[in-house]
Amino acid sequence: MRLINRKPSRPVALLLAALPFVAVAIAYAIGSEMRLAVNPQDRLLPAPATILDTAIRLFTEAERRSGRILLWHDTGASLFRLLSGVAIAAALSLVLGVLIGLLPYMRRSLSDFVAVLSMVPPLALLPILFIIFGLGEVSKIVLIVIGTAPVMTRDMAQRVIEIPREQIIKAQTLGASSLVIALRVVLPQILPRLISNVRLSLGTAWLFLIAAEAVASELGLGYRIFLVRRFLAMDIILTYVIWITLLAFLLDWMLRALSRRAFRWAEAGL
Amino acid sequence: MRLINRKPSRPVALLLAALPFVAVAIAYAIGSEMRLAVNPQDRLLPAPATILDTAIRLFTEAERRSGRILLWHDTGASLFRLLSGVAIAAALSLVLGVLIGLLPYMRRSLSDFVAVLSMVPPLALLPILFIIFGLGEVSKIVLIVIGTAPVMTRDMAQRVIEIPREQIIKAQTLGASSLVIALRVVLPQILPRLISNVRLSLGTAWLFLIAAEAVASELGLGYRIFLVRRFLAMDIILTYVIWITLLAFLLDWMLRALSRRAFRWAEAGL
Amino acid sequence: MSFVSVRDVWQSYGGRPILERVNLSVAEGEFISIVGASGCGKSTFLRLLLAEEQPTRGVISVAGDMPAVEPDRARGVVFQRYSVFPHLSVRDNIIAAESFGTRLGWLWGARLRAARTRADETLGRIGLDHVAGHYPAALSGGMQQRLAIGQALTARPRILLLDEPFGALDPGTRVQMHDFLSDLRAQSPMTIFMVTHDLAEGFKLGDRVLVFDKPRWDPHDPGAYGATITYDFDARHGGIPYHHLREKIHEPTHA
Amino acid sequence: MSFVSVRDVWQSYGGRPILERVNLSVAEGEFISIVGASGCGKSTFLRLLLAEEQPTRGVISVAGDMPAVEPDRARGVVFQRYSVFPHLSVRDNIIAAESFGTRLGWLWGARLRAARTRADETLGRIGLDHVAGHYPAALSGGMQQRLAIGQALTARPRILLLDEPFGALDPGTRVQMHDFLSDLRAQSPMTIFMVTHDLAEGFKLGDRVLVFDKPRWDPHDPGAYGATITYDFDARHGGIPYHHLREKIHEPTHA
Amino acid sequence: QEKTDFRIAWSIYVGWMPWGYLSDSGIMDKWAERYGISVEIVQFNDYIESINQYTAGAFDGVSATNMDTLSIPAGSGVDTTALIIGDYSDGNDAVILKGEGTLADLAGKPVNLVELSVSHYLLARGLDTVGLSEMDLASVINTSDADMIAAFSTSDVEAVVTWNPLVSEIVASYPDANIVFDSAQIPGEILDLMVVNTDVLAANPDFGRAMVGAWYEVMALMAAGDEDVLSALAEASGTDLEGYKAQLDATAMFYDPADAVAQALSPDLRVTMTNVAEFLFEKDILGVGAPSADFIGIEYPDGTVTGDPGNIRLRFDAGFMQMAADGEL
Ligand SMILES: Nc1ncnc2c1ncn2[C@@H]1O[C@H](COP(=O)(O)OP(=O)(O)OP(=O)(O)O)[C@@H](O)[C@H]1O
Ligand SMILES: Nc1ncnc2c1ncn2[C@@H]1O[C@H](COP(=O)(O)OP(=O)(O)OP(=O)(O)O)[C@@H](O)[C@H]1O
Ligand SMILES: [Mg+2]
Ligand SMILES: [Mg+2]
Repeated sequence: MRLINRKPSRPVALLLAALPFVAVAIAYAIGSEMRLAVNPQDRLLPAPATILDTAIRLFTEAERRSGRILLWHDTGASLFRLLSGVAIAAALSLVLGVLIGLLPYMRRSLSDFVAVLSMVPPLALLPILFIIFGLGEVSKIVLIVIGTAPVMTRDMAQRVIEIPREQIIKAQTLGASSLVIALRVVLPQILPRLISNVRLSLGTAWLFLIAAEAVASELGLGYRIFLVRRFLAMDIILTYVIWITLLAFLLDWMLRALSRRAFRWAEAGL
Repeated sequence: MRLINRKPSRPVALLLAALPFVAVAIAYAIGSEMRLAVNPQDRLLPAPATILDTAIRLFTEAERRSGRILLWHDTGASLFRLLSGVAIAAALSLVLGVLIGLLPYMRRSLSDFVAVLSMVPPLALLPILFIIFGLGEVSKIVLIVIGTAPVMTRDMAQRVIEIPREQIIKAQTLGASSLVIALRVVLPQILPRLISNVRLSLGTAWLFLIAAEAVASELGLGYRIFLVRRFLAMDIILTYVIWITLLAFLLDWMLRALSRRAFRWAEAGL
Repeated sequence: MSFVSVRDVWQSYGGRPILERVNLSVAEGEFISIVGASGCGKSTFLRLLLAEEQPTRGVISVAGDMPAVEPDRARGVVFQRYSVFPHLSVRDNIIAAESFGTRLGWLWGARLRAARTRADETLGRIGLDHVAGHYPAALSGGMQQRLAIGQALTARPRILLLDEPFGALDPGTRVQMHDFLSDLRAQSPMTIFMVTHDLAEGFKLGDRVLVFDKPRWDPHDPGAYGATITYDFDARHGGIPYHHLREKIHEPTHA
Repeated sequence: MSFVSVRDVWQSYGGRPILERVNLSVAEGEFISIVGASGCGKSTFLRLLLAEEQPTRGVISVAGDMPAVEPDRARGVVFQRYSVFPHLSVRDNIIAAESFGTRLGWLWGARLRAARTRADETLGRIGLDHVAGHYPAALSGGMQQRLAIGQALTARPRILLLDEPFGALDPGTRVQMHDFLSDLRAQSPMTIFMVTHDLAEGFKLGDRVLVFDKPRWDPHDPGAYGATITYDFDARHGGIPYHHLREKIHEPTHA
Repeated sequence: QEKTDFRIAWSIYVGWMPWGYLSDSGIMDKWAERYGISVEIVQFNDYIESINQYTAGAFDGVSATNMDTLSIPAGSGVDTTALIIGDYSDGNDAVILKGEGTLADLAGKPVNLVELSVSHYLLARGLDTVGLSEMDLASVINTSDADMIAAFSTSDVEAVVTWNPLVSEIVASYPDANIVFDSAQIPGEILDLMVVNTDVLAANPDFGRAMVGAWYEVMALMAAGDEDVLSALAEASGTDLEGYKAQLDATAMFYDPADAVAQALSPDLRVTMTNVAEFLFEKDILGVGAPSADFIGIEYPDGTVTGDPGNIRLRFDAGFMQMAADGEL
C-alpha cells in the first residue's frame, strides 16, 4: 500500500502527535544534564525541574519591592500594546484597503506608496518614532502599526479588487452609491480576510513589540526577557518564551473561532 | 457619477501616484529645516542635501582604514545571509510541507508541532542559538530559518492538502507511487506558491537579519545601522534604510517576474 | 416606437475594434436573444447597454432618456455567476434591491418590515420561500440564478440584461429555468436582452434572435475588424425560424 | 462469466449507512450507467470500485483478482473536474499515463521518444493533436474531458470509471462527447461505469442503467438507511427502456 | 528659556542606579518642590537610545559617560554641561581573555565588544600600554551587551571587553575568564556623568540645584551604608546586595561633592578629554565632518578650553557640586 494511503489508527495518531514534543523535551533534558554535569552553575540550559520551579515562582510569587506578581503585569502591559497595535493596524488596513481597492483615484495615489512602505524596515526608524511619539505606550503601539499595517493594507486592497466585478455592477443596478457598495457589499465580504490577516500578522507584531519593549519600558514580556538576557537567566527566559507561545496560540485559536462563528456564509477558505 | 466609476486620466494618474511620495519628502524637508534652524548641527533629521551627499559618499568612497567601500561589503554580507536563510527555509518548508500534506503519518506527527513552532518568538532563543551555532554566519542564517520556515511550512502543507483529491487519485490510477506523486504531481503545482511564500516572508527575514546583525557582527546592513546609531548619524541610517527598501523592492520584483516566467500554466492567483 | 435605441455604436479596446456600426431598435416588452461566436463581443454589447462602459462612438438610449454614464436602477442584470451576494441570506438578497438605494444601504423599522413582507412575497413567486434564511452557498446553481433574477426584478428595471444566465446549469435545471422565466414574463412584461450560447434556448425564449458576427475578415489580422448584428431573426412563432436579412454588409442601415 | 463482481457490499460513514446490500455482476465490455438522486451514494459506489475506499462489508473483485486496497492501473477514472494535471502540457498529460508508473515518474531517451510518438497518436485519435503543446487551462471544458479520458485509456485499465464526466459541459459539447465516447468504445471495447445526472445520457450510452435508491425509508430519520440498486434496466436497444425489476426489496439476491 | 517641568533620562548601570531610587523614593520630588519645579526621571533599557533621545531634544538631561557625551550630543552640536560627576570606573570595565595570557596575547585574536563604546576606548588605551594597536587584532566584532554573556560561552569568542555587571557575571560563571586589563589602570578616564542641556541649565539654575541637591542626599545615604537604599538599588539592577556591593567596589563613587569638584578641577581631566577626542576622531565619530581632533571645544571649570574655543559644546561645571559641598542648597 502506498505511504499516502496509510493512515494511522487513533492511538497511534495521538502517539505520533506527541512524539516531536517529547523528542524535544528529551533532547533538552539530555543537553541540560550534560552541561550541568560539567558546570553545575551553568545557566544556559537549566534543568527542567529548575524551569518548573522558576515558572511556579514567576506565576505566583510577588516581587518584594512592589508586591506585584510581575509576570501578570508584564502580560497585561504587553497584551495591551500588542492588541492595540494590531487593532489599529487592522482598522487602518480595512479602511485604506477598501478605499484603494474600490476607488480608482485612491488606487492610483496610494497603492504604490503602500507597496514601498511595506518594504521599509521599521526597526531602523525606531529613534525617529521615539522622538515623535515619546517613550510611552504610543511609540510602541505605533511601531506595531507601522510594522504590520502596510502589508495588511496591500492584502486587503487586493482582496477588494478580487471581489467579482459582477457583484459591484449588480449593486449599482440596485441603486447603490459608492458608500453603500463599500459598506454593504465590500466590507462584509472582506471581514473574514481581515481576521485571517490579523492572525498572520500577529507573529510580526510580537517581534516588534519585543523590540520596542527592549528599548524603553518598565514592564512587558519583551522588556523582562531583554532585562534578564543580560544575566543569561535562561530559566526565566524559557518560562517567558513558553508563556508567549501559549498566548500566541490562544490568540490565534480565538481569532479562528471568531471567524468561524461570525462568517458562516464563507464556508471554506479561511 | 459614482466615485467608484471615476477614473483619473493618464497624466492625473501619474501625478496622483507621485503625490504621497512628494508629500512625505516635503514634510521631511520642512521638519528638517525647522530643526536645523534651531541647531545647525542637529543630526536627527539631516537636510535632504546632506543625505544625498552622505549617500554619494557611502556608495563611492572607500573607508580610510580598510580601503573598502563599506556599503557594498555590507550589502554583500547581508544579502548572502538573507538569501541563504530564506533559501534554506524555502527548501525546508517545501520538503516538510509536501511530507506533511501528503502523508497521513507525517501529518499526524508534525503538523501540531510546526503550528506550535511557528508561535515561538525566535529572538528570545538567540542565546541558545549562539551556543549551538556560534557567533558567525551560521547562527544568523539559522535565526532567519527558524523565524520564517515554520509559517512557510504550515502554508505549504495547507496548499498540498488543497490540491484536488481527484488529481492524487488519478495519478494512482496511472500507477504513480507516493514518490512519483510527490515529485510529479504535488511539487510542480506548489512551486508557484513557494515563491509567493518567499515573497511574503522576506519582510520578516529582513527583520531577523537586522536583529541578528545587531547582536554580533562586523559587517552587514543591520550592523551598520546599529553601529552608527551610537552617534545618531541619521544621514547614514536613512541612506541605509532607503537602500534596504530598494533592495527589498528589487527582490520582490525579481521573484514576481520569475514566478510569472516559470509557471505559465498557473495564469492567475499569484 | 423604439424603447431601446442603439445608433451607430462602435466599441474598441486599445485601438482593437470589437463592435462596429451596431444599430438596433427594440420595442418595449420585447425579449431579445443574442447569439454569436465566442469572443465576438456579445458581453461587450451587454456592457454597453448596461452603461458599465461608454461606446467609443454612437449613442444608446433607453426609454428616450439621455445616454447613461453608469449602471443604475433602470437596468437589471444577471450574470452567469456571482450575481447574488454570498454574505446575505436569500431574503436579504431580495431586500437589498430596496435597501441598497438608500443613503447608507440599510432599512429600519417599519420600512424594513414592509420590505421583508414584500421580499417574502417575491420569494414565494420565485419558489424560494422555503430557503429564505439560507445563504446562497447552500443553494443549487438553479436556485441561485432564480434568486438573482428575482433580485434584479425587485428593483423594477426598465430593461433586464442576462449574460448566459443558465450557462452553468445542467440541462434539467435549464429547462425549469426557461419555464420560470416564461412564467415571470407572462405575469409582468419586461424588455429583456439575453446572451446565450445555446441557439435552441435563444429561439425558445426570444421574440427576436440577434446574431453577432464579423462582417469583414482579414485573414492576416483576425483582430482587424469588429463584429456587428449580421442577422435579426423573428422568433415569435414558437421558435420556427423565418428570418429576414437585416442589413447588407458594408452598408449600415439605420433602424 | 462475471468480470466485475460486487457481493453484498455495505458502506457507512461514522455509523451512517450510505450503501447497503449492493450486489452486481458485470460482464467484460459492458457499459454501465448509474443514476439516482443526489447524495444517494453513486460516487461512493464508484469510490468503492476504484478501491479508494474499502467497503464496511462485502467484497468487490475485478477480473477475478483479490480485492484491491488502493487505486491502481487496473482502474481508469475521470471525474467531473480536476481530472487532468494543470501543470503538464496536453502531450505530457498523455505521456504521464506511461511515465508515472516508473520509479521516479520520468521517462528518458528512447523510451521518452517512443512514448511521445504514441502520445501523439492518441492525441490524433481524440482530436487534440493541434493543441499538444498547450496547457489544460487553455482548453475548453470538453477538450479537457476528452484529454482526461484519453489519458485514462492510455494506462489500459481493466475498467473505466466516469463520475459525471460531462456534468460541467454545455449541451452542444455534451453531444459531441457522447459521440466521442461511442467512437472510442467502438474502436476498443472497454468495461465502463458511468455516473450521470442525465437519464437520457445514461440510456443513450449505457448497455445497462442502474438506479440507486433507498429501498427503506424512515420518515423520522432520513439517514437511517442506505441506498442500493433498485432497478437494473437493459438499455442496449437504442435506449428504448424495457426493464426487469432487479430484486425484491428486503430480499437481496446474489448475482 | 525658563520653564518648570524637566525630564531626564537614565539607564541601568551601577553608578546611575541612584537616579531610579531618586524617582521611586520621592527624594527628587522633594527637592524639585523646594525649587518650585518638577523633574521627571525616565528609565531606558537601551543606553544609547537614551542619549539619542536627549540629543534630539526630548530630554533636558541624561546619564552618560564623558566619552559618549562628547561624541553624541556635543558632536551633534547640542551644547551640553556635565552637571554631576558621579563616579569614575575603577575596574568596572575590563578586557577579559578566555584562558591564560596577558593583554599582549590579544594580538591576532578577535575581540568582541560594543564598538565605539567606552569598552572600545578601554581596549585602545590598554593596547597602547603594551605597544599594540587595533590593527594587530584579528578583528573587532560588534556584540550587543545584552548578549555578551551568552557570546562568551561560545567557542568563537576568545576575548571580550565589557562592563559591569557583565564583567562580574562572566568572571563568576566562567572559571577560565581572565581579566587582563581594566579601568582601574586608567583611573579617572571613564567618568559617569549626569549631563544637561547648557541652555536649559543657564536659564533655569534651579533645575541644576534641585538635581544636585537630590543626588547628594542619596550619596550621603549610600556613603553611610544605608542597607535599605543599597538593597533597593541592588534589586533594581537585577542583583542582590552582595552583587551590588561588589560592583560598587569597582566604582570610585564621589559620595562627597568635594571629591567630585576636585575631579572636575584636576588637570588630568584635560589630558583625558584630549585622549578621548583623539580616539573619537580616529574612529570618525567626533561630530559631523570633523576636520581634526580639536574640532569640538571643551570648557573646564577654571575657564580653560581644550579644542576649538569657537565651538564649545561640552562644559564641565563644578559650580553646582561646589554649592552642595558648601551646603548651600
Ligand atoms: N476590457 C477589455 N479590454 C480589452 N479587451 C476586451 C475587454 N473586454 C473584452 N475584450 C475583448 O473583446 C472581445 C469580445 O469580448 P466579449 O466578452 O464581449 O465576448 P463574448 O461574445 O461575450 O464572448 P463569450 O461568448 O466567450 O462570452 C474579446 O476578444 C475580448 O478579449
Ligand atoms: N467521506 C465521507 N464521509 C462522510 N460522509 C460522506 C463521505 N463521502 C460521502 N458522504 C456522504 O455520503 C452520501 C452519498 O455521497 P455521494 O457523493 O456518494 O453521493 P452522490 O450520489 O454521488 O451524489 P451527487 O449526485 O450529489 O454527486 C452523502 O450524504 C454524503 O454526505
Ligand atoms: Mg460573454
Ligand atoms: Mg457524486
